[in-house]
Amino acid sequence: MSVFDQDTRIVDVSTLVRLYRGMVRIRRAEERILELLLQNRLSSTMCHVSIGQEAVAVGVCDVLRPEDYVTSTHRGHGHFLARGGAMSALMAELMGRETGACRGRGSSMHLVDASIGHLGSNAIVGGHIPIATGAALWSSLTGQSRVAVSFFGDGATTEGIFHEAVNFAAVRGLPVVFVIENNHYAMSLPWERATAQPSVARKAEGYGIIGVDVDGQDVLAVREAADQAVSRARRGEGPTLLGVETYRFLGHSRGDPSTYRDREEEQRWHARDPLLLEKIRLSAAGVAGDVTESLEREIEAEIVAAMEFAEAGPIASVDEVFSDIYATPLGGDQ
Amino acid sequence: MSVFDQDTRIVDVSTLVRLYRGMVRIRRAEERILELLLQNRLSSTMCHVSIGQEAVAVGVCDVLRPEDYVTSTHRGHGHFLARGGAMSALMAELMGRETGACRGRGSSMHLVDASIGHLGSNAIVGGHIPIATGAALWSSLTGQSRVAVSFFGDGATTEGIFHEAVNFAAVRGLPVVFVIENNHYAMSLPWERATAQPSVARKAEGYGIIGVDVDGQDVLAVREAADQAVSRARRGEGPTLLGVETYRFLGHSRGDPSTYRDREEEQRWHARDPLLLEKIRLSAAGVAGDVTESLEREIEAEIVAAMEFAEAGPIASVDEVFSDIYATPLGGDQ
Amino acid sequence: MTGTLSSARTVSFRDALREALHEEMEADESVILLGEDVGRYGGAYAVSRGLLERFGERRVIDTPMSEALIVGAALGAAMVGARPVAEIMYMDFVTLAMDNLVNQAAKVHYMFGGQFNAPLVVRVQQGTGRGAGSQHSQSLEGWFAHVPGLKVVAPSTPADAKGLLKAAIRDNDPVLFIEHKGLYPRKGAAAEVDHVVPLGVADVKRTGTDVTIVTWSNHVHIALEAAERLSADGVSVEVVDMRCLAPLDMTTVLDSAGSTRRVLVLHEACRTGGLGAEIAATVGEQLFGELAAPVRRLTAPDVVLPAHTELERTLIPDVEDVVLAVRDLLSS
Amino acid sequence: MTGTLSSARTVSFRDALREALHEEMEADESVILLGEDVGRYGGAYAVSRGLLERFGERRVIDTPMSEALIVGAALGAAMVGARPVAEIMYMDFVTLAMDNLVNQAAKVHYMFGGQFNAPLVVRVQQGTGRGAGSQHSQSLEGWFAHVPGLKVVAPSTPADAKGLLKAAIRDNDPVLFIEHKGLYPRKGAAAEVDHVVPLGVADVKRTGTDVTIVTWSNHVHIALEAAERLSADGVSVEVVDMRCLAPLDMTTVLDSAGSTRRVLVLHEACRTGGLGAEIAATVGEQLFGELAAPVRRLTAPDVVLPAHTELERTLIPDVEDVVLAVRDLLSS
Ligand SMILES: Cc1ncc(C[n+]2csc(CCOP(=O)(O)OP(=O)(O)O)c2C)c(N)n1
Ligand SMILES: Cc1ncc(C[n+]2csc(CCOP(=O)(O)OP(=O)(O)O)c2C)c(N)n1
Ligand SMILES: [Mg+2]
Ligand SMILES: [Mg+2]
Repeated sequence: MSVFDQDTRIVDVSTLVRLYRGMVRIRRAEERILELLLQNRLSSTMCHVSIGQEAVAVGVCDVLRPEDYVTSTHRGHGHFLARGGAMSALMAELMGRETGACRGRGSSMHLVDASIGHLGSNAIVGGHIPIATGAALWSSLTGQSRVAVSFFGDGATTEGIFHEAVNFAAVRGLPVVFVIENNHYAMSLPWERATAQPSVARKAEGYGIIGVDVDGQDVLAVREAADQAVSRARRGEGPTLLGVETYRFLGHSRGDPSTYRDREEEQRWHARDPLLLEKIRLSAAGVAGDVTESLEREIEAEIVAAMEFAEAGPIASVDEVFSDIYATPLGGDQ
Repeated sequence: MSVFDQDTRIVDVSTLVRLYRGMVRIRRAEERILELLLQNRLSSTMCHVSIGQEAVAVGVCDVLRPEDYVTSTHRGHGHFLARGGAMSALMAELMGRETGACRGRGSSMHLVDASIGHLGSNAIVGGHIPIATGAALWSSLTGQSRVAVSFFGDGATTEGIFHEAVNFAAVRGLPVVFVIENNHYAMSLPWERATAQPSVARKAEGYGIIGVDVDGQDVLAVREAADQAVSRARRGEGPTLLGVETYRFLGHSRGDPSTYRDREEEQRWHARDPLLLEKIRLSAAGVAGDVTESLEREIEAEIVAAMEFAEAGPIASVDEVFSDIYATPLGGDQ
Repeated sequence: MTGTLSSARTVSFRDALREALHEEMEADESVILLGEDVGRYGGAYAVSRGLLERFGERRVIDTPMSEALIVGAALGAAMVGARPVAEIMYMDFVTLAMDNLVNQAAKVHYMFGGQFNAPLVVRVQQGTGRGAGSQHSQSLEGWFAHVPGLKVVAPSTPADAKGLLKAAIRDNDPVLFIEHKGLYPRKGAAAEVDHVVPLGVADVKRTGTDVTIVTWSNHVHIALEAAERLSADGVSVEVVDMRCLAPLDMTTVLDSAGSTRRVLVLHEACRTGGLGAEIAATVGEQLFGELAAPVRRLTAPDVVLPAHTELERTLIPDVEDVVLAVRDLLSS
Repeated sequence: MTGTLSSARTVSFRDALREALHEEMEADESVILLGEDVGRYGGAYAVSRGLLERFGERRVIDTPMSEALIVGAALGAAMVGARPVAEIMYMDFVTLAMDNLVNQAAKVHYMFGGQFNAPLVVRVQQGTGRGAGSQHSQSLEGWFAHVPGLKVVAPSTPADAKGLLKAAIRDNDPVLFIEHKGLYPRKGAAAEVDHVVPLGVADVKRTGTDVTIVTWSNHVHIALEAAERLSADGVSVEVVDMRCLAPLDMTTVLDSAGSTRRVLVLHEACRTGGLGAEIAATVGEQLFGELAAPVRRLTAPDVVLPAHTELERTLIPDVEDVVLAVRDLLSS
């Protein structure tokens, strides 16, 4: 059975459920992570959650192939999970275990999984954009059809490296999709004080490439736009700037009461919670409540198992703290 | 008497002569500098001439006021002279004299004159763009109507700092004019391999500001576009990207035979030598040959005097080489 | 040193910095702040909290995320009359503004034959303590002490922080002003409005006769604690707080080293190529034959910093490590 | 060292580098070049001339002027299978790619728990000799030796240049490969295709018994000339060419210093915070009480470099300066 969506997008119900499930999985994981943070059970003090923005990670990753690449940000739990990262590797990493995604050395801002083409999240805003671009360059040079996706925030678009990478990708027609996860704030700076050109589509014209402004609370809209962008890239038709409009429901990080935001503005966005919107769509498509309840239960079980896995893992070892500084250690004195 | 130009620009003959004179002055100075270079009489090996591009510096600087600011590039003799820099300070600087613009420490790539708001040319491509932007910021914060002009090449537009500076100027509406002196090559890289969006006007849209593409061989066209941009800035209407299309007639620097360029392309541009075009306009306006001959003589005399001044100046002194590392030396050990 | 310390009043390092900014902004219209989140947010580490409300948007400027532009525009403004104090949120992000700081600000005065000054301050926060990971914890002061034309400051106490920040703002050269993230809440004697600490002068924070510890920033406190512990055993430690890392006040170091004849250089940056090497090399050279023991360096090892509070802690010299190193020096 | 030197054939430093690139590109499809003007122009210093014609646009990539992107994209490509050799035209411009090199490339392997390698080489040219001025002449190798995870190479001869570049390309870590602008035309024995010089191993370029000079890059030749002059007066100088600046082969340095008991560290970078400090500090510490004289450093002073060939020359240690410094060491 397939659903004829109000925006004329045709998807089948299993897709709707899969997308919903993906978003709930991120939401529940991050709710748990926030608890751990408040209980001081994380190994680092740095932690940023993406609650409210789940549709971006899920909508985009849904159209990727296993061989594609992803790079991500300081707010990257969602990208990691949506791309197929293991809940257990995430939890173990956050709790500083040897069994974590980076052996406990990366924590929240440096998630990675080579086996699924996740080239790492990055704590330097914009720092990973050229990495995705370089991966796309190699894909293009070697005649592969692998696509690289770089997720980053509105804040990253004002960093010089954004410009250098987008320009390079444009002039060489590289298979990369730049996903601007525009939650309208870079810490306290509102988007309208970051740029005089709020439209990402218009920004793209400045690079001679295609740009799209998308509703980031509607996971189907994100998925559709991503699908077109990724397909273009895969066909060798070059990069896309995908401007996805969303909102972070919480502060920038722990201890940020978001005093720079308007409560009324927050309310408006909360009303467009991507999980809520998708749930309404599920009901409209006749998906019964027990389906969503059972996926909640599965996810809860996954998280509990992941936490058990994490806690059972050895704390990242002091004895190992010097290993891997070099991939090829040398005869020198260090 | 005034001339009704073919493009409906009305200027008087004295302006036509002044602009022509400004361009001839740069041309003759750089021809002499090339001779000095070949004779190994310059104190540095780094030297880039702007022959073929004179209309840009002259057209833009003609509309500036004494209190305005300018920053410039490695190819900056023309900007220095057009802004009102002394021929003698230029020659003395190139010949490494204490009497030069920078006391002989800057040479060709670091010309400067605080007394005329020339904040310096810069050997880092793009490195001075934020300096002009910062000067414009201070002008704006203090309610002055001083305008800052930053001259830079097509190559600089792909550096991240270009993006950061233009974006900042745009979002704050700063009184700065970004003059992209597009000679179609950054060393060997042609413009069409530097960007997928060749129009500077379109690039400006990406920043939400006004951009203009101008014929850079026509000094009146440059002057007109600059006048509008500078006036907008002075009225508090924000920055402009001025894309000025021009060509360097010689190689990037000494020893560059420009093998990456097409001889036919070179010919086409040589036919549009800005001095030639302006001379034709002068004849059409009835300016007699003896006017141009006499200005050639004056300029020759100015250059000869400047060289005498330079050679009479003391070579930058080794004893002074440690002075001015700090503006405020301290009690420390260095 | 000029000015007075308050005997009654105690402030945090963070508040002392804010006092300095506040007072200098009051005194001089040309002092402005700019950086990411310095205004409405009050600074990532809350140093500039309240200053936007007090001085308005004309003087406290929230910039887009553009580190190179922040430093570059501060320089441009400085060249034409402003005294900007730019904030870069973490030292690690200064990597994005190296051209602006190193090729431009540090060189403007010299390369333009003295025609322009660059009176700007770049405030930056660095160091470990929060398990913030390899891209938010580096101590890179050594790089900047290697750049002629820059001044580099790294205070350890609220009073020095205030007095040095005031001096930095009044100075006509570019100053990189380094704050350690662990220092912000630390309390100490407050300094009054007239307290200005000259740049380029080290401070003996504790006098002693057996061993000299040369250090700066957060590690001054670790050294002082170790000295306290050692004094219980009759070991007398002198602690030299460099405070200013460029120019380096080697006179004070050599005076102290000459009298104790044993020197430990202590810092949080990794060992190889750190500024400790400069100090150790100079002491070793200048006091050749006069020392009772080799100059030792106690530093972080040459390791990428893990985002793991516990692992991180094991890598940074602590009080115990300093005590052991001093004992070792004494036994040689 | 593996491989053979040719006794008959002589090549320039520039040509030796080109041979290394050529041979490695022949041997391994994943080796690519990228940078500004590396293709049609053949490189600003003509190192890659002819390689575009030989290997085509797929493997020799002229990039826009975007230094951060060049290093960042090289890293991205390296993480997924390429072995990129990026060129940054002048060391001074590496300031624009510091995040990419220092926060990213150097940390990828460690911070991601070993999941990714970063087998990229960043070739860069530095130094004085052309009166190129304060923004085109800096020697900044000391910064990079202070960054765990990076390897840094600075060869002095054509054979080392070739052998080390080949090793750097084959290495799985990011390598900053520093070429001195004065070295390109210098001739020396050619190395054959199998000549690979391992990273991390210093080389004694001349043996001697009275004084050890520790140096690298262009100053190796200045040291050798001085040694030759001094030998006429019966002074026997050993010249240690570090070749690799990270990791530092202190074993070779200490062996030499232990036997001569007099050490001069010589480099072109300015003095304070230069890598010479690290070497001097380590020698001073390890050989405390065993040296006949303090470890001396002979370097450029802490000055901004003027764009003036003659002034510049007076600032950089030359053969005469080295001879004087060695005599001074011997007399103490
Ligand atoms: C280069 C750099 N500058 C500053 C920071 C500090 N910082 C971390 S996240 C952030 C805001 C980022 O905004 P955005 O890119 O919109 O992402 P969001 O946090 O909204 O997801 C800032 C200023 C950083 N990590 N890196
Ligand atoms: C940041 C930086 N990268 C590279 C260079 C080397 N370089 C000097 S000029 C130049 C080309 C500049 O092109 P463009 O900006 O178009 O100016 P033009 O030379 O054409 O006037 C290059 C690559 C430099 N000086 N600075
Ligand atoms: Mg944001
Ligand atoms: Mg050009």
